[in-house]
Amino acid sequence: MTRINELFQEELKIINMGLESFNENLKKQNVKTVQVDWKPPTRRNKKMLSLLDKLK
Amino acid sequence: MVLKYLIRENSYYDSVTLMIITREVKKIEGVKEVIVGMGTELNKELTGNLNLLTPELQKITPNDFFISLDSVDDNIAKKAFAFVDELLSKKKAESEDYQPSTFESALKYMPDANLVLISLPGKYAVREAKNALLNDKHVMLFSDNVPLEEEIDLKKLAKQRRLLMMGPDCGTAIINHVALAFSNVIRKGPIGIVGASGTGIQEVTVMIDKLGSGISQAIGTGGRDLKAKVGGIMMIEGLKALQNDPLTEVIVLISKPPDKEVARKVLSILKERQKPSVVYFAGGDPEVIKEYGSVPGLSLEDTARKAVAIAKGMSIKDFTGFTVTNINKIIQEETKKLNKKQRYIRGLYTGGTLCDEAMIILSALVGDIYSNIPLKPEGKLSDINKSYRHSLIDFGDDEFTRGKPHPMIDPYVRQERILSEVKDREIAIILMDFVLGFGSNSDPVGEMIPYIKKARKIAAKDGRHICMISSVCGTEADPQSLIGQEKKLKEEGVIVMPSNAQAVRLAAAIVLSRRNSQ
Amino acid sequence: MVQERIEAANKKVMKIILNGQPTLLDIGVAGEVIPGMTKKTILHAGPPIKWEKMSGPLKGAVIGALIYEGLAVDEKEANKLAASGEISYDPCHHHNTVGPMAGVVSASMPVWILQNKKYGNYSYCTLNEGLGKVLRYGAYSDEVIKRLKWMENLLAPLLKQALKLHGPIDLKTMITQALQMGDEGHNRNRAGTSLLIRELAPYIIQTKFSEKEKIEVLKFIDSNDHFFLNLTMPACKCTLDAAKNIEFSTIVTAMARNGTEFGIRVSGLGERWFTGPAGIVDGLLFPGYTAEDANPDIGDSVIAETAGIGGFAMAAAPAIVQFVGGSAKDAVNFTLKMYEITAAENNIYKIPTLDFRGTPTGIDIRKVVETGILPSINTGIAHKDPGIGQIGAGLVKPPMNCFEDALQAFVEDLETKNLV
Amino acid sequence: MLLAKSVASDLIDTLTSKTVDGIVHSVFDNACNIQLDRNRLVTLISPKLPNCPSAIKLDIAEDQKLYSIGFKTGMKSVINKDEIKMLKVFISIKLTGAKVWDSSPLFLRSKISEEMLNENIEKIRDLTLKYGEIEGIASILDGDEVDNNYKYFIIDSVKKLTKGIKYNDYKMITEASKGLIGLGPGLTPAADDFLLGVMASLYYIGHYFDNYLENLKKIAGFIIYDLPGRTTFISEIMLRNGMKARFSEPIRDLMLAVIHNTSVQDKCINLLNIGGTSGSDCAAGIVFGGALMARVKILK
Repeated sequence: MTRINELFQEELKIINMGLESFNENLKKQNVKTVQVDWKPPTRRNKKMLSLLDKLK
Repeated sequence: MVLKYLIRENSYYDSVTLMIITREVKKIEGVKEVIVGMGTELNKELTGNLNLLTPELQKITPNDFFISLDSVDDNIAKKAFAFVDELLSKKKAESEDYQPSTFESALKYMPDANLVLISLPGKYAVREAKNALLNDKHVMLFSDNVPLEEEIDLKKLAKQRRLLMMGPDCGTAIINHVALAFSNVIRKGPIGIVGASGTGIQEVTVMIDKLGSGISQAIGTGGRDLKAKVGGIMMIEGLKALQNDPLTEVIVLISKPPDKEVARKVLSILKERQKPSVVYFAGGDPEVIKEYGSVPGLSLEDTARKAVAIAKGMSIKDFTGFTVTNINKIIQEETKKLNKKQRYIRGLYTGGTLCDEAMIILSALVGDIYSNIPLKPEGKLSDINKSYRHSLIDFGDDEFTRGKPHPMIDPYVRQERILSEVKDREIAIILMDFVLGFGSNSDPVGEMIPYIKKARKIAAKDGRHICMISSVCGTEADPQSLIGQEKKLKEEGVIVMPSNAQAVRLAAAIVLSRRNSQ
Repeated sequence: MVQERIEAANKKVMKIILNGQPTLLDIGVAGEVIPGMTKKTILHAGPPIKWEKMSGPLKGAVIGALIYEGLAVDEKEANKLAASGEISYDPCHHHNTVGPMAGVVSASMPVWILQNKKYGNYSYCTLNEGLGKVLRYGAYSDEVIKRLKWMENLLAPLLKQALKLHGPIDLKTMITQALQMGDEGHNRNRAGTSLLIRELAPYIIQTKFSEKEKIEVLKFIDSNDHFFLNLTMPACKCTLDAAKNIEFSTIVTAMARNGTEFGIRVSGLGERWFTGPAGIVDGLLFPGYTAEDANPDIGDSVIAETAGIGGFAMAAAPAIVQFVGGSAKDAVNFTLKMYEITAAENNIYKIPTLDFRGTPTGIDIRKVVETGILPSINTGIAHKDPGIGQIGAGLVKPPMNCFEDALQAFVEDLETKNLV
Repeated sequence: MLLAKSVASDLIDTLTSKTVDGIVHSVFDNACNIQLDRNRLVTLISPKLPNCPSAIKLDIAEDQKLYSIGFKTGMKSVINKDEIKMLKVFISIKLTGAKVWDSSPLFLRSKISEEMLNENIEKIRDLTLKYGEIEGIASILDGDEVDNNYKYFIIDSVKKLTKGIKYNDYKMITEASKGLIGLGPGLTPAADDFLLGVMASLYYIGHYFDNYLENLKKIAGFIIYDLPGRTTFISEIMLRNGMKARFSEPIRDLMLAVIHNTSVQDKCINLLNIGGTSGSDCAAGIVFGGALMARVKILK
């Protein structure tokens, strides 16, 4: 029983990152879904991204 | 003159907005006349006087809002209405559902999520896909232009964590009967599908549904899974999963012709387990498939028919003909309408795999086919905007879609192309596919009708009849009504065939019968 | 790996914050109980600022305090004294103290005395003067001075006696109840004030003051919905102060603004302030006022958001959302967003409309910078001229550079200890 | 809990302690219409807007948008003379204690001469053409200058209306109004605003010439004779109120200015700024109706 087969038994619950129309279509099919209001990692500048990565 | 109208039942807009609309739309160069107002008797009467009235407008009530617009051509009308929509739908600050800002916070908000659907721009999509896999979530990656090495890393990581990594550039999948991204609504049934091509899966699943059977799962792997470097990682994981899945009785595999080695590896997986399987390698060698005990599909339709036959315990027969009874009568009638110089077929496709299948069938019947995605390098069109002899165009290919929405959503490019195609005196037939389902345009046929009418008028000016043939890839349960879409085409005299393969074969038959009757 | 070190430090900080036991002990005189306070010291809200840089309301409050302390006879004299250099200005935060709006504290003002029973540290805050023309909005008319004197000579001594009779009050429980009665602890304190009156009333009656005086005190508290704010703030302050100076922790332990600058302090960066220009509040102005009248953000009351209530518990106070022009659903969305930048969910402060989920607590500067989401703060809006008072309420966000500068300093710190 | 600043008298008179159901018909930045039944309406308005019949002015900040308070089309509400409660949301509006704005007409004795009256009417014509919006039907004020579709469509009906009123020919009036009600852009179609202006002049200038109120009312009644179904719901209510001589503050103020010769210019500009073309269309009606009454003086 691979983990993919486990998925086939579960109720689909989706995180949608990107086109909102995909999210709306999923809602029309009564699928539990959440739309991520995604923005590029740090909107300001590369410096902050590098600082964050140093702490990772 | 192009008349366009918009009706919003029972809706009210503040009069300042309406005044701005009237004033600004009138200023748009090329707009002849516009009338904006509520559907009162007098307004309708006045609209009639300005011959801006349509049957639909006649039916509205005083509490319905309408705009009727007469402009030089359709682009102007489209521009005007885009402006109007923007003003009318200036979104009030409604509070919809909560939208977390990052993947981590989405996870916190919905910890039991099991699939992440990603359609972000390529260079960010990989980072988020890896993030999802590291959090043990299956992934469907819709975004394209992802470097091959990144795809391989992602698929290796997914395999190691025994997760699905569908994509990149995977537009179609139906998991637990949920249509993801561009997919159709298909009945439940015993057939499980793994496909490396979006519209290929759509055509096969739609055919299965039309034949009264259904599917258990439809897994997409993205177009490059069977390339040598990728080695069919996800195709193999998908096949194993279907083999272990109690609800799947027949397995169908769809792909463009794969790398030889990878084909053997994948077919041997099918060989090991006892479940029967049908394999369509888009023009690949059927013998290799038979060698491994799988049934070769000769077309997408044939693949579906064979899978349904196995599922129903019926005998398996190749199918390369027509299911339409009076097919010969149609061929004769159409041939008669064509003049001597009309010899070529022009295919205008929104689905890549449907275009491939059309080229495979046509090149065997009528000779060289030219395209922006040719089967053989010498078939490449020098200018993709200018067809040559028999030409089939895939408007979904990168060259057409960069920076523009996919043709299945926005028909604009194909609308323009049909008008230029009919100007060519040597063309006999125009082939068009219409793909329904979630993700596609809400009225794909409706969008093309005005252009089909105009195309016919252009040809009729110098006495030419253009034979138009189409197939509609959709099911009754799709958001767009299949019957409604087919009816609109028939009303325009377009011949609607039950499958892409039969539409293409009909085109070939007419062209050949025209050549022979010379 | 440095990440484990940070996570461990943050875990420790959050444990301290969530285990805090803010308790109201007594009332005292600022000059006597607040460490480092002298006759010529004036404490103010927000990070350090010089007299010349101060905005209208803060200057007005300083002038009022100098007159109240008898160090100046009128505005002219007070102005001269204020600029003379004789007066030493310091943030309340540097003296375990917090103050709403201008947050001015001078030596003879009465203050609440709180102790974090779990970790022993103390915190102080003046008593709330009520609405309208008050010192914390920069008013300094005779009426203001008279009220301050009345609070010094009647309100404080009476409440002190009542408190002695009642014994210490567990503020954590009281705040928890208030959050489930429609308060969020910053802009809405009606429930908290009501609970306080109910708790103290029987003991107020037993104090040795005249009938008339007791009635005066009870009426004064009842007339001012924000009376309890001056207890919520020090409660948050002593809760957070226990978690100061934990090495490698990226959790914010203080946020404050002085009407000119917005400042934050981070546990792992000790006493250092990271500041940026104080923002203009986006909100609902009372009739008759426009955005031009608004003073930039001012006050220590944002200590509430730092401790996980106020704007971080907006979902508990839908009535507040009217100020920010949203629906009840928006209130929930505002709070949900804050979970994305905080380290933990509060163990006691729960929100009924979120199925009693703990409020988002402990702002992590790494998450703020990564997500680009800024803490959302509910606050009142002061008129930019001294002495006018509150002209609205709404939402404000700190400048992002506070968190970016703090992150940079944090990484540089680690680099000097060559851990990165 | 929101408070009502003022309530129109015509509305409060029809409300009792018994509650009536209402459904939100439409929501805008500064107004929210709640339909009670077939021909009753409650309009919640921002303090920014002037008072008008069937309106409740909310006690909120000027720039507070009504839709942001949470009103949504289709939302159910319950109304009685004390309170409006929106069922699904937390919002309720307290009516008790709110000031009552009297929407009924203010017929005061006037001391100005007829020339002054005519001068004031002409002033409105000039101001409307100079400052008003002429996308609606206000263009009929200037003879030939501006041409728009509506003008040609309604010119005959307007002529027939003035003739009908002049000769007390009720059949002609009803026919004329059938060619006007519901025509033109806007939530209250332009021709309806025009007719409202005509009725305003009918009443106020009719009263200047001491006409019997019943005669004026009869003419107004025939102007909106077969109103139902001919225009939008909001406009129907507006015209019904006009028929009963109930006009919004800007219209009433302008009419009072015309017959008392006080600040006609400001009051006219104020009216012209209302809505998209509504103010100008109404002003056009006032001019037409005013000029007619000044000529006819006493109706038979």
